[in-house]
Amino acid sequence: MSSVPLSLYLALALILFCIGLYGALTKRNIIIVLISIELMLNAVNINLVAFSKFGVMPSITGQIFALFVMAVAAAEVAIGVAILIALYRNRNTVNIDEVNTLKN
Amino acid sequence: MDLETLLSFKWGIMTPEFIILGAITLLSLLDLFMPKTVNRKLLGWLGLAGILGALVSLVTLIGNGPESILFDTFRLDSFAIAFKLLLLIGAALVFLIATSYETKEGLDEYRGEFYYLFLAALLGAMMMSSSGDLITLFIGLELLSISSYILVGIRKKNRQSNESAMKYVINGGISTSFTLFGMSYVYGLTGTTNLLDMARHVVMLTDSQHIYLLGLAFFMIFIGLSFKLATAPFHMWAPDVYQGAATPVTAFLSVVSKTAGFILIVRILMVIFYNIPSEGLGTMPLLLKLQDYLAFLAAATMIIGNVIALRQKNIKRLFAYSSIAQAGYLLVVVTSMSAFLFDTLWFYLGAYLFMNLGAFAIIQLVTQKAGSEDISEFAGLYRKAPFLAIAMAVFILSLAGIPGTAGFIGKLNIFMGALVTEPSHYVLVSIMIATTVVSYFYYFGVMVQMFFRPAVEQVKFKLPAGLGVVIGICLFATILFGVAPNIALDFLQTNFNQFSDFFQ
Amino acid sequence: MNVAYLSILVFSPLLGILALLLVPKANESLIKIVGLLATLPALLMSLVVFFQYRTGASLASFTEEYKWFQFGDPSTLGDLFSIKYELGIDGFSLVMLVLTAILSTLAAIASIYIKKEWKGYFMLFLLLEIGMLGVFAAENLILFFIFFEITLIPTFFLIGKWGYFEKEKAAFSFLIYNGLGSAVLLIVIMVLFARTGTSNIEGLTAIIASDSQHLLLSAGAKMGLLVALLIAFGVKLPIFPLHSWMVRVHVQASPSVVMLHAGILLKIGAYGIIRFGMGIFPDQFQEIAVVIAVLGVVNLLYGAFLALVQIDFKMVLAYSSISHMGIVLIGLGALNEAGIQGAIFQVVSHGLIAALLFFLVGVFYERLQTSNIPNLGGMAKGMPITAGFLLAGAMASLGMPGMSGFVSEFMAFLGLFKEMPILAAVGALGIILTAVYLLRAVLGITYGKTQRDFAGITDIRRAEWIPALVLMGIIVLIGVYPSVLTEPLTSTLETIMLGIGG
Amino acid sequence: MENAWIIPLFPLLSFLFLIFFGKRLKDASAYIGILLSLASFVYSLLVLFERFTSPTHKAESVWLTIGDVQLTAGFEVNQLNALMLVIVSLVSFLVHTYSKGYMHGDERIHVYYAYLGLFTFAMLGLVLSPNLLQTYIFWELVGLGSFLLIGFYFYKDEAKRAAKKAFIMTRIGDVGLLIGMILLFWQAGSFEYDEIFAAVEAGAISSTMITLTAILIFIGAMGKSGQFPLHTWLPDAMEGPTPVSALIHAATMVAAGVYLVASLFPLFTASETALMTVAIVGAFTAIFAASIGLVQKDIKRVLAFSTVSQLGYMMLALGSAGYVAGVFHLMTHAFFKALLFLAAGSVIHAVHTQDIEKMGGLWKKLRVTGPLFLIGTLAISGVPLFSGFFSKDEILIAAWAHGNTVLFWLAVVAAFFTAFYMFRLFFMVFAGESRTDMKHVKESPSVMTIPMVVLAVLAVVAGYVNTPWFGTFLGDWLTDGNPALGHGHIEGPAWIMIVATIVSLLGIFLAWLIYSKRSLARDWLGASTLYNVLYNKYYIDELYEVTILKVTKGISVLLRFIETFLVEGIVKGVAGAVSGLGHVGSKFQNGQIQRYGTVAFIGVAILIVVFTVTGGYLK
Repeated sequence: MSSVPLSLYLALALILFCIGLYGALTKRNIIIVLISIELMLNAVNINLVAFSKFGVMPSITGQIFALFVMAVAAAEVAIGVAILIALYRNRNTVNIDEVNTLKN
Repeated sequence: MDLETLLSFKWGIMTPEFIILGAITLLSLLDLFMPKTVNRKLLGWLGLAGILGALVSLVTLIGNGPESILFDTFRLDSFAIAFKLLLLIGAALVFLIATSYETKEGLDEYRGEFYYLFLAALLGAMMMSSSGDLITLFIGLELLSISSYILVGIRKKNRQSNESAMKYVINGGISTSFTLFGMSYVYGLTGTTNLLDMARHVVMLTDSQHIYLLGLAFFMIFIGLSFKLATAPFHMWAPDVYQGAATPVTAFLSVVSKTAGFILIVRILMVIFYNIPSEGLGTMPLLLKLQDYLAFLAAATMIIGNVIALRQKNIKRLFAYSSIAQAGYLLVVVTSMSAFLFDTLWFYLGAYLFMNLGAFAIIQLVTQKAGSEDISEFAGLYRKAPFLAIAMAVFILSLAGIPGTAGFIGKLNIFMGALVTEPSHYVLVSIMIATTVVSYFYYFGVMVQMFFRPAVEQVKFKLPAGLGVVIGICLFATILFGVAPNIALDFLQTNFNQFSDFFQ
Repeated sequence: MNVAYLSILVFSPLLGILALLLVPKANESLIKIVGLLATLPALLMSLVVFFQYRTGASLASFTEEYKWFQFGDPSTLGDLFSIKYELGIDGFSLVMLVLTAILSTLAAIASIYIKKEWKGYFMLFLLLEIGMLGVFAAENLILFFIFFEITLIPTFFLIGKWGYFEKEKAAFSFLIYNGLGSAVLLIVIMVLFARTGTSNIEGLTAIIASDSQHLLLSAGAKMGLLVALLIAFGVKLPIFPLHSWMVRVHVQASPSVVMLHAGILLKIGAYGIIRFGMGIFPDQFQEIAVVIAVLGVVNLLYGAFLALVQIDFKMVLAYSSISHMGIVLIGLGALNEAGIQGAIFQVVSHGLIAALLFFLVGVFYERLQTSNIPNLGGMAKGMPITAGFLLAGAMASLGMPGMSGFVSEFMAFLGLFKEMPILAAVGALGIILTAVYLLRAVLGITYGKTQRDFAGITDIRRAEWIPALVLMGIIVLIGVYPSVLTEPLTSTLETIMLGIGG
Repeated sequence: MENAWIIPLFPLLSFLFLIFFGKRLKDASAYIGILLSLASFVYSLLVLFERFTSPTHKAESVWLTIGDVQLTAGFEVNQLNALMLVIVSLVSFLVHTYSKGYMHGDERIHVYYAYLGLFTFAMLGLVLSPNLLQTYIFWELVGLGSFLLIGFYFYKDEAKRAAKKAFIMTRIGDVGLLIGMILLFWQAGSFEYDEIFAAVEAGAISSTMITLTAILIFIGAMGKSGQFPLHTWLPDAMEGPTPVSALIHAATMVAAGVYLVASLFPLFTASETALMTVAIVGAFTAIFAASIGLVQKDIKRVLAFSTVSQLGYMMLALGSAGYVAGVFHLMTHAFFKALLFLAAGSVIHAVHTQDIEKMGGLWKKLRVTGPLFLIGTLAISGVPLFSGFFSKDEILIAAWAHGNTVLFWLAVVAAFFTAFYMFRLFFMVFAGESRTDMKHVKESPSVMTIPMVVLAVLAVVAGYVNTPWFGTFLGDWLTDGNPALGHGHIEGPAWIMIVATIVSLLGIFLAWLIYSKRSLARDWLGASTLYNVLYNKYYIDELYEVTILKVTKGISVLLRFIETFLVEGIVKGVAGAVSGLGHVGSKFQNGQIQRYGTVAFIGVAILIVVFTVTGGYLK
């Protein structure tokens, strides 16, 4: 099994992270924004898993960490969606740029 | 892992966490099964009892040597105890504020959740301060964050509340990703998530590529954590969230959550990055090399916080910026990394806890009464309620760092730390002090409202017991630690052994 | 002597504050009496010390030292980085204490003109007195700073609440400028403290003096600290161009507050420059003595020229204060006995004179509701005694021999002429200008055709006599018998001269 | 003599008592003033007589300690002091007495007497001072007394202006004195006269320094003695009550400048330049003021310019090394000028105007004042056998002997002017017919005339203490034991006396022709430019107005501009910048969460730069 070098994994993760960040900062729909954040967290997971296999000092801890991250990410998105629903009930919109009553 | 191993752990050092956990469980169960008619304030008092219990058990743990259980993921050293004290006291006061919280929409149906979410967030913060492992650290952080998201949005039918919660979640998510991304690199280079193990590994680093990567990791972790601290550049959520959240939640975010953030940052920076050599074996620690960078962040935070606060009309927004600025001051402590780092951080966070919570208690009282959060609602407060006005004045003076208050001693500590090191941080101190003077403008603006302006209407204030106690305690502590700071400092010196067990 | 004599002296007004808490808000006369009485213990106690010192008693026995708090671990650091509660006095600070106590009592009398919220007023007033007394009694830099800042807050409120039309603006102006000044001061103090591990003034002086190799602080750093000190105290003094707040305060605050403000608070600046600037950094001070003298001359002339074109008498007095503080700087810049002694004399003398003049402003403002010179003309007709005092005050201010102003002005110039004759000659122009603007203003008010109806307007009366007579009496006493001041100052001067190697 | 310090205390007591209790006493306060001034006169006389037989007495004690230097205060009775004591206390006593009549009925008479007391105290103190510092102190106090008395009628705007002007103009001179004396102090190490002289003699002071200090001190003397160009205040000072003019602005204070130069005579003689300056300023002032006096219409102003002119004479004498001549003239002038002023006061008291064009023919109405005035006029004009003749003669001789030929001739011309304008004044006031309604004119009461009589006697006889014919007693006594002061008598050619006599007689004759006989038109100068220039005092006041005052005002305005726009502007600018920054900062906070993210992202970008730079990653 030819192994893919670590650097490619890292690059992939980095790209994923950037895409996620871009999406989080530009998309109007809050759902998409939440998904983008999910992407960023998954980039982390790729990193962790890659490191745990091909890192300087490979260990299982990285994969455990990744599991925790997934769980937390799920919780976070769940909360995000819950709040979104509450918001939608009050405002009838899921567009983030219309949520701007709090400002200077 | 078998039962024997489990039993062999010294669970005793986790007693405070267990008490809080127990309180959470009890409260959620009670809330579920109690008839709707029963006033949920009862739960608040129960929760408070839980916190006080945890506090007592924590106090009994003072003096224990550094101990860790669960394979070094949970450790109880002086640092953890000292800062958990702050967290618990802060949380107790927030609870007292929360019991007196009323909204127009009514909070009755969620009041139960309100309390145990507070406790959950507190538990997260406590876990953070005791964690010896990146994973527990992260879990603690997320427990705190997620509970906070819900707390901010707990007034489901309030548009502002929804909005601020939404903003909080999104910003929080992004920042979490940053932190984690940084952490993943640290893990990758050391192969472990245990903080002390990491420290042992990184000391031996020689590969400049790796050090470079760690620099990047540091950068990302710090950015991510600055969200929790509400420092630049991740500060912008703070005003909106502070404004939209219920006042006790705001108080919680500005005090307990911020304290937790600093605990986390000190843990990570001091344990991991302080041990990374900047060039190779035995050279200057990476962290010291990055002092200027930290100083830049601190300066930017202080300037942004204080300057933008000048334009605020909403009292909660004002205090949001004020607490951004205060976080900047605290970053100065972190930046200077003097021998007095822990003392200073602890003392200032403690002082900040009392003065800020006291101020928020009064803000809650006044805004709740007036139904508006405009600064002008404070007009004539001195006439309407002299005690409140004077108490508020003391808190504000303390925030502004005027002698006679704990805030002044705290600032003195900060200057001391920043100047005692070699090279001294003259510029940073100058910026800090200059922005402090800028802060006089808005702090005294509030004073002007309270003392100089006539009241629109003469209404007497009824001071709820909970708030009264909070204001009383905070007032007493603010003045006490301003006049006799030796009480706190001696306590710190005698009981925590100079935090020498931090690296053990 | 009692162990805590000085502490009791400094904190004695606290008693008044507590007593006032018990007095009902509306009982005006009782509040005023309590407020006045509360200033008396400090006055009596300071006078007792003063006379004891004059008769040869030592001041060392008044020193108090208690442990307060410490940074770091006491077991390893020992006495380093510990901040103590240290009070102590020497001749100079004793004189300032007495001055503060006297002016406080007189200003309390002058507070009869306060129209509202007497209770709050007197509580702040007494707090301010504590701060001022403490500033002069502190032997520890940090303690000094604390008292220094304590004066800030009550003054802010006293100006902002009981002042005139633009009071709030003046109060903020005061706050920001002085806030900046004390911020700079704090930096200096903390740098010194962090570098030397002590904040005791004497200890610091000794450490810095022994640090001739610049091991603790580089020469540049010392100079920087001195300049920073000058800025910090320059705001208070005030030194051009840091003065604009002070003009506003003089005009907007109520006369009793300005009495204290012009009489004592400004003098803290001079006190600080002498005590710390000159005391701790004598070598560096020598290097910039010329700059200080030049600043002094600039202050003197700038204030005088501006005072010349003011319409409002309070503005005249404000700029006159700036001008007179120039003389302090001139004396300090001379850096010899005559000059320094002159500067200290000017500090005391101007405190008294400014207090007297502002008190008189209060007297006629109360009756005529104006301080505009053209509207007041011919006041000597309607209020001859007030006018007489005003004229006497102006004479004292412009340095008429036989009054305190002359002695200080004379000594300051005597000193400067020895070191920098040309500069001194330029400064001497200020003596003429002082006469010009003061006469213009005072004669404009008192002499000439009466500009208004004085029917039904009483002259100075009852309690108003006390401040006027007491102040005038002291002014003349110092002018005629200056030894009353020189003798207490001898040892302080010797110490300073020793420091600058003169 | 040991108790000479008591002398000034009498009037001080009078001042203190009257200022505190005078209001209840009303007119009775005059008696207190008179009695106490009499006491000091008597005491002064005793001191003078004692001084004839015993040596100089000096007593001092420490007044102020500055480091190692001890400044002392005390008193000294030497010849000059003793003489001045008598002159001052005598004139003061006479004026006190005279004022009883003159100020009768004024409701502020107690204040008047209090001020007189203050002034007398200061003047006596000045005279007794043994050192420059003390001299300066009393010098200023004298000025204060003068200022208060000039402004006695404070409700008159003219009085206010005159008082202010007097104070400020003399203060300009005083600053010169102050500087001079301080410089001298650092040179000689002391303010004491004798130590200064010792230092000068020992050559411890460079000649430049001597010249500089002497001239600076002379500037002080110029201010007080109304020498050009600081003379303008003196004529205006006539706004004060007339007895005050007699006391202060004729006999005593204005002579203080002369006295000062005389006291410091050894200093001045050590520098030829300084002496020359004194002489030139003196001579110029003499002729300059005399020429103005030719055309003035106010009785007191004529006398005022005459005073300025005569003071110039004295300065000329001192500047020509004629110590005795100067002091001698100071003495005689004190008597006859005081007499003239008191007589003028009597006239004014009678006719209630000061405009001589409205007077005339008063000889018949004022049977006492008229002759007394005439005596004074004769004395000042230098008519032989009157005191002024001898002293003026001494001055001319001194000037000639010192080689100041030009100045000598200037002085002669001035003498001519003096004789002319004084008799012009006399004829206009007393001769001819009255030009206005003079029915109610009455002679002054005896309380006013008796002091004048005393002065008239002195104006006649005072000259005989020092004459070329009957011995130079005064000169010998003054210079006794003090060679630095020069000889008691300077020999000069006899023709000088003749010239002086002719000149003064010529002046009188011309005045008689014009103003009494009317052979020439009264307005012989007409409305010519010269007349206007003279009448307007060479436009000096106006010149000051457009130069010094304007410049001062200009600087003030400029500085006010700086104050509002620069000093305040910077502050406003900084405050504005801070709050502007806040404004910009808060603009970002627009409620759009993604904006926040973007800001944070941009922040991160900036931070990366900062990070790489500060972290040293950018090699």
